[in-house]
Amino acid sequence: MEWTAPLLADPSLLFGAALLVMLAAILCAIVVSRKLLTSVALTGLFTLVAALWYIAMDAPDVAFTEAVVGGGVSTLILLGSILLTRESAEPVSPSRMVFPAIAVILAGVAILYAVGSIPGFGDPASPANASVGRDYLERTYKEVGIPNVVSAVLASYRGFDTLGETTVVFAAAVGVMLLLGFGERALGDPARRHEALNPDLVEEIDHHVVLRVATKIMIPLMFLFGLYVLFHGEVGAGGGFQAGVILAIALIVHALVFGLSETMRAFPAAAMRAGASAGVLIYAGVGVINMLNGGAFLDYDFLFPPPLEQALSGPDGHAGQHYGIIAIEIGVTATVASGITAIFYGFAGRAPDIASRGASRGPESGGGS
Amino acid sequence: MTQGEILILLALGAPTLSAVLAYVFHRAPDVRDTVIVVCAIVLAFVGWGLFSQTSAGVPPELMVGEPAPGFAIAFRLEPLGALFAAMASGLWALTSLYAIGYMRGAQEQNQTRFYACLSIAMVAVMGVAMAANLFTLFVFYEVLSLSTYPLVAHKGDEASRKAGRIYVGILLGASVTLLLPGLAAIAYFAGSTDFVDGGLLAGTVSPTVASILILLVVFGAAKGAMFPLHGWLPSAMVAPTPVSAMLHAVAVVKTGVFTILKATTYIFGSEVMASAPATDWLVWLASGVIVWASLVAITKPEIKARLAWSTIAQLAYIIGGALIAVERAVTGAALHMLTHGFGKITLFMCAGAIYVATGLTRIEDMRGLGRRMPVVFIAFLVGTLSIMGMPPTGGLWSKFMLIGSAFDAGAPQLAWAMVASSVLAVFYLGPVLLIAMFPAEGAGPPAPFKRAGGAPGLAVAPLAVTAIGAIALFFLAGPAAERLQALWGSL
Amino acid sequence: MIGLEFLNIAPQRFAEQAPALVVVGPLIAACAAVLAPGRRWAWFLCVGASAFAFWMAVVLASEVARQGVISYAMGGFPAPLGIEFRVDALSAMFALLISGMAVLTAVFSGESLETEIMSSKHPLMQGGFLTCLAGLLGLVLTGDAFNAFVFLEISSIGVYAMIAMGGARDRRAYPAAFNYLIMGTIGATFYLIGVGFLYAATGTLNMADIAARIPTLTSDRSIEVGLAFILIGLALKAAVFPLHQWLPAAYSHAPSMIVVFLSATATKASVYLIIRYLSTVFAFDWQVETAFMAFVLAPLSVAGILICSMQAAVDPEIRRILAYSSVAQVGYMTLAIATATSAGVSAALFHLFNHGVMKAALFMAIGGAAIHLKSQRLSDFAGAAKSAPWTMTAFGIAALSLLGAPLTAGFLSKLRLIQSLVAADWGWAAAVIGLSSLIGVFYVGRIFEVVFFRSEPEGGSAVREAPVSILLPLWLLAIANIWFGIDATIPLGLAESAAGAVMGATTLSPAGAP
Amino acid sequence: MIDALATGYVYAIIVAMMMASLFVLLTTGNLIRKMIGLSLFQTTAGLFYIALSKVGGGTAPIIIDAESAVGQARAARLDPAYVEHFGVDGVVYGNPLPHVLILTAIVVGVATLSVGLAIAVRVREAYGDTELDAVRRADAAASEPEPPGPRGRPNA
Amino acid sequence: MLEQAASIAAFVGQGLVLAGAIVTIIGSVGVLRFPDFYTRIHAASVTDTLGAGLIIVGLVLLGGGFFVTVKLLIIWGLILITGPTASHALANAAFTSHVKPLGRGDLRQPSASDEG
Repeated sequence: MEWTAPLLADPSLLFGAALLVMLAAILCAIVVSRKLLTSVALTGLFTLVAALWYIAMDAPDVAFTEAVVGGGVSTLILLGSILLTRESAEPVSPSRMVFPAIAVILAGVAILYAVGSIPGFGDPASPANASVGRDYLERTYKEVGIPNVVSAVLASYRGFDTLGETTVVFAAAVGVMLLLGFGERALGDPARRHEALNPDLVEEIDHHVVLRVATKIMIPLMFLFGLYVLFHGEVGAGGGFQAGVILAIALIVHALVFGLSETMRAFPAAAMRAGASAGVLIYAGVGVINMLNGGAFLDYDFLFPPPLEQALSGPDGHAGQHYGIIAIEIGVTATVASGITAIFYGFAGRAPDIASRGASRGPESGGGS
Repeated sequence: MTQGEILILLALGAPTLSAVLAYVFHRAPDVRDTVIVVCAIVLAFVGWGLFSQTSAGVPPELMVGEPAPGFAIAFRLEPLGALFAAMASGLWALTSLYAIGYMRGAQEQNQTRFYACLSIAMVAVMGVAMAANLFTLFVFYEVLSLSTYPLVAHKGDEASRKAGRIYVGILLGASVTLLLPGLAAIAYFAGSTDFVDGGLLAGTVSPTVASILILLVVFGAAKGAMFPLHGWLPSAMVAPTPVSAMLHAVAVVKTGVFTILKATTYIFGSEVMASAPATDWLVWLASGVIVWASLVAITKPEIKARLAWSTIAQLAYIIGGALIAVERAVTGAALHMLTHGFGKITLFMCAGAIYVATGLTRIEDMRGLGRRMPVVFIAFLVGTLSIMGMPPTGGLWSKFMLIGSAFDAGAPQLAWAMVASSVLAVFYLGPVLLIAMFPAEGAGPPAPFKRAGGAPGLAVAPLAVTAIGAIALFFLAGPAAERLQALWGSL
Repeated sequence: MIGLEFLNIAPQRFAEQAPALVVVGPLIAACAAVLAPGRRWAWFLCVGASAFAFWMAVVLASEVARQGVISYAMGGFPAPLGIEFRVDALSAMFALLISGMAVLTAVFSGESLETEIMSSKHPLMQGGFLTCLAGLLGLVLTGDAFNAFVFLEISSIGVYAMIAMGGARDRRAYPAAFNYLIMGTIGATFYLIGVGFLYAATGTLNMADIAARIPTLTSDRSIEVGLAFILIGLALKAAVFPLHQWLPAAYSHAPSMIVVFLSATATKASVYLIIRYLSTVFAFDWQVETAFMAFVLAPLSVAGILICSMQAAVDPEIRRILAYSSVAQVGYMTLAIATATSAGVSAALFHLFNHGVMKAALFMAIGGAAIHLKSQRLSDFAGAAKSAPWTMTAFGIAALSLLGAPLTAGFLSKLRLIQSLVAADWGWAAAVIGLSSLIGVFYVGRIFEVVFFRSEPEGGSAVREAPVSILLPLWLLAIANIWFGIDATIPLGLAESAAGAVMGATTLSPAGAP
Repeated sequence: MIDALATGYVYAIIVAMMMASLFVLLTTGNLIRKMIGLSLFQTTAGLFYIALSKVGGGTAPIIIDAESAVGQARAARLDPAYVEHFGVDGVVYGNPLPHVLILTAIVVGVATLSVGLAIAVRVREAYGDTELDAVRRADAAASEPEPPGPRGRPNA
Repeated sequence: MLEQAASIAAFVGQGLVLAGAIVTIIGSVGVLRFPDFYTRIHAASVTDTLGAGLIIVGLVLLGGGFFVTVKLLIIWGLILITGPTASHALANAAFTSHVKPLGRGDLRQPSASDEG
């Protein structure tokens, strides 16, 4: 039976279509813009709209992540690196476009050719939606015992992927620490300590009273929210990853307003490095405990020795799964929060170096952040 | 462990030991040289032992291992290989003596590396001679190419490095592009690469396929210096003379033709060879090469270049005999390997002795030297006679058998080419003797010795021995050939 | 079967967990290495964890040999729901190769890092290395298409940064690493899109499950395109011509430790995935696929073999010569795979193993010799054999193996390759391999000539003998090159059983006359 | 094709965006812009996956207890056909699997982005620019004069 | 009685949401049409505070439920803190990088320099 999308019956589809068009328009603007700052701002916008679209597609977890990562961290790092490099890209000569254009068009046509055989958009009977995906929906409550299926799949069914994902963040943090250091340059020279992020901040610090007060109110709230997201992940959208990003952003905001060295005194780079690896250790450690108790790696049913598990969870509870998921989410949070902070330290700590080389930089741009 | 296995292990082990000990004693040249000579002499006895065992009807065998299924490293001596092994090991003993005299006389650098590589080359030659299948043969064939490269590039200057490049480029290039695919194809068609009496491929392949395989083998074994892959041989003459003498008169080039001979005899067999159209083309090519290389030799002013081109011609004899592949031709070819080996090594050693004594390489400069170096030039005369195929040298018999079998097999062009080449040999080797013995009136005094006392005794004695050997073959070759032929079927 | 069974002394309970432990061990060690108080500790951890992974790989391989395919359900959830580690002979072979190389690289890394990277960053380098090791091992063991993507990224992300660390000696490392990052990520994203199509068509991510569902589908279109995207993505990662441009630059400017490890393993792991998709997931019996093999993969391989060999023959920098040669050698493997015969795959795997052994030795020797030499130019290695005889002799042995000289591993693998191509009636391809070997003679000869026969420059060569901790793994590899050239039981056994596992039993024995 | 576009318009737009970002990535010579393109390319791949996961009339895959008031209200609002066919306790949920995958992919994306930008910063420090053309020019200029130190004879 | 209250609440809620939407649109138009940076910030912050505020209050009336109300109010509170702070930071940054506000006679001239 041919499936047709019930555009009118499901308003989210209509909403989604509108957002999609918006996304396409933003992308067109990115393609033609040459100012890097504009491109970055538009990219941030793109990811935020994409996050909205994810909500329309019933994927709040993804939307949450996309918003904090794409709209938050990515944009921030991009801005930081623009600050460290240059402001606008050089135009591309049309002759250089020929080959990429052909390649891109070929690939596009290939995909469209394939898309023709994919079941219609939104078809509940499509193979993608009807097979394993549905199994998760039916079995999660029985086997894992938490309502947020995405969290269950993420942390339990495909917990190994998530361990991998955490490791990727860890590896990226290690990579950035290798390449850009730990921001030690910001601490190294007391005379320039406050210039670390933005030279303007030092001379004009009095203008920022409002900012500092507001930030002082906000940062504890952000921490609190981060923890809420972490522990709320089982029942609603959220989880360790989003929580980690929020915590990291709280630190970054602190650094932006109070200066990198202040932040680094409270949260030293060495601690961030330790946190990043500790997170992965916690995650993998949970798996190892499962193995020691006789289960497979990351089989949280064996988080506790079988008798204890029975005692804790009663007839049909899932104590092992609950505690296991929380434990690994804490690990993810630790790695992500510390890892992203370490990455930020790396970028932010690089600024004096560039400045001291007398690299030519255009006038500071006012708006944007 | 049977006696044969011990002999095979000794044949490989003695030169290996020699290479290792050369490095161990590299600080004490006297000890090193003594050890090398001792090893060489041991090997000569082993070589003789192998030959006598084979001719007594108990061919030594040894299975080492099978690195890949169907490709075994195994050794087994049949008469042809035993003959080659005996010849190579015997001549090596003499060459190592000669090499010591030459290297010390010429004060060459890097002597330890030289001896070590020479010894490894000998390991390879023994391996080739004793190989029980084409795979083993190929393995040692390549080892030979690689181990002789440092010998060719020995001097380390631009000219010798360039020669080394050409050398290794052609030899390795041909073997990996032609011989290796040929080997794989043979293994694919026959299931193994063993040398089998009457031919491994007999009755399994069509003439077309056989032709392709024959072409792959004949040109792949570029050590046989078949046109157009002959270029390495003249250019390798930059190497020190013992190398030219041992390797480029005996070991390397003979390994090339030996490979072809073994392949035509034991892989293809006379029937396949006779049915394949490629045989005819190659016989024509060989005939052409015999005449052409002899003509080129006449134009060369340098004595070693002349000898090299002569070698190209002589190798074509053996290849021609191998291509005809009937019993008599193969025997003749095998015998020619032997007689040419003795003759040509004598000539090279003479050239080396002249170089050590006077520093001369061009023939026109050698006027009157015959009077001052009588032993050397008498030996040179013997070598010349052997190459021409004149009595009282063994060259007579081998040429005789080759020419005769060529006529029998319906390849008169090959026979006539051989005859012509014998005549041409007078023109390219004769002048050396003429100029040295009977210098033109008023040509000036002979060149002075560069080194007090002329060529060292260690460099002269071996060439005298090989010259005597070449004459002795006149008497021994006939019986030896008959014995070979008689044994042919019994194995 | 593999000759290393004597190492299989783990208790049964340990052996059951081996598939997870082989990945988790290095992963935990990576975190610990980053936390390590000093570079010595990090180095010990690195060696220890690699050795542990190797031990587990041996246990795994012998278990596979004993009982066939091992399936390990991560998290205790059965296959299509959870992530499955599916270990067959093919995976086991790669796990052995990767972890074995890791042990040698780890030993090598101690002294090598000393001269190349500031010492405060050693723990990070070791941590990154171990992460990469865990990623590669996971990549070859997993039976889940998406999990493979994650491992692809784990094994790459740290590596990009570590390649860029070569910039302290030569700033060209930075753009090289950047290029690699872009290409690698495009490759990974293509792979991701391809997996998306497979998922859209079949609704599952487990490779075996996908393979089981493909025959039941009515429309092939998204499978075709999915396959195309996966293969292009993996070809980018495996540096298959013409998608190889990132590799020479990345290999020639990275720190030695990274090059040694990557040259022996990284592109190989992607080749593994290519084989896995072509054989296990698509089972070689699919029209589009066979057309692809014969008309796309084979010509590209041939072009890659010839063009990159020639580039190697003219390049002035020694590491880039070897890097170009690596691309050519990948071409050999894909060419043999393109025959879609069991013999071809077996020959490709055999060559892959041997190539890992020889290239690691080559790069290791250069890394060891070049501790005191900042330059990469071939001409600066003039007469190196005199000043560093041990290092350069090992280098020479490995170079001979690369050339395919008899009595070395390279020879046997070339022989197998030619044999398998002849058996598949691809005589022309065998000729191509011969031709490229001929070019190989030139570029290896060039290196040889400079290293062994050119006199040292005025004032002596800057090349010095490598320290013992480098000579040890180096000579181990050099001896392995000879050993596997004489007795190839181990690699051949691995390759044959691996090919047998994905292709059915090998049909080619030399007696397999038509 | 027309049919395909009618139901697959979402895919068509996503594919176009995918290719547009790939185009940015391939054409530009600016490292930062390349990273922007790469990041967008990965995001659009995510859009593709999430489009696969949409179930018409569905809701987020967070299981609603059917007994609760919210659960009953939802079931009442839905088309009975869905409920009968695919409802889980009377509620249709989106497919959670692609969500999980893309969560992972987003994280991988930001990790790649940070490492790539870090390398770009180092390129800028080493070369003074982040345009690949400038980098190439600098490299060519550096390799043109013979490097100091001993050089072998001209050969090879 | 209760039903009536509910329907009134719903009516008022819808009205508030609509009003918020209108305010937001006006704000957006302002961002596009106002001549210089500082006036544009002003328009943008109207969107932030008033528009978002109206919508949230409207949603509180529409959504019912205790937890939803609390959450919405927290969100409003956050917007009330962050919105003005962000506007302030923008204006401050513009000021420190010497972006001059338009003077009395400048309105006629199009300004291209201050597109943020």
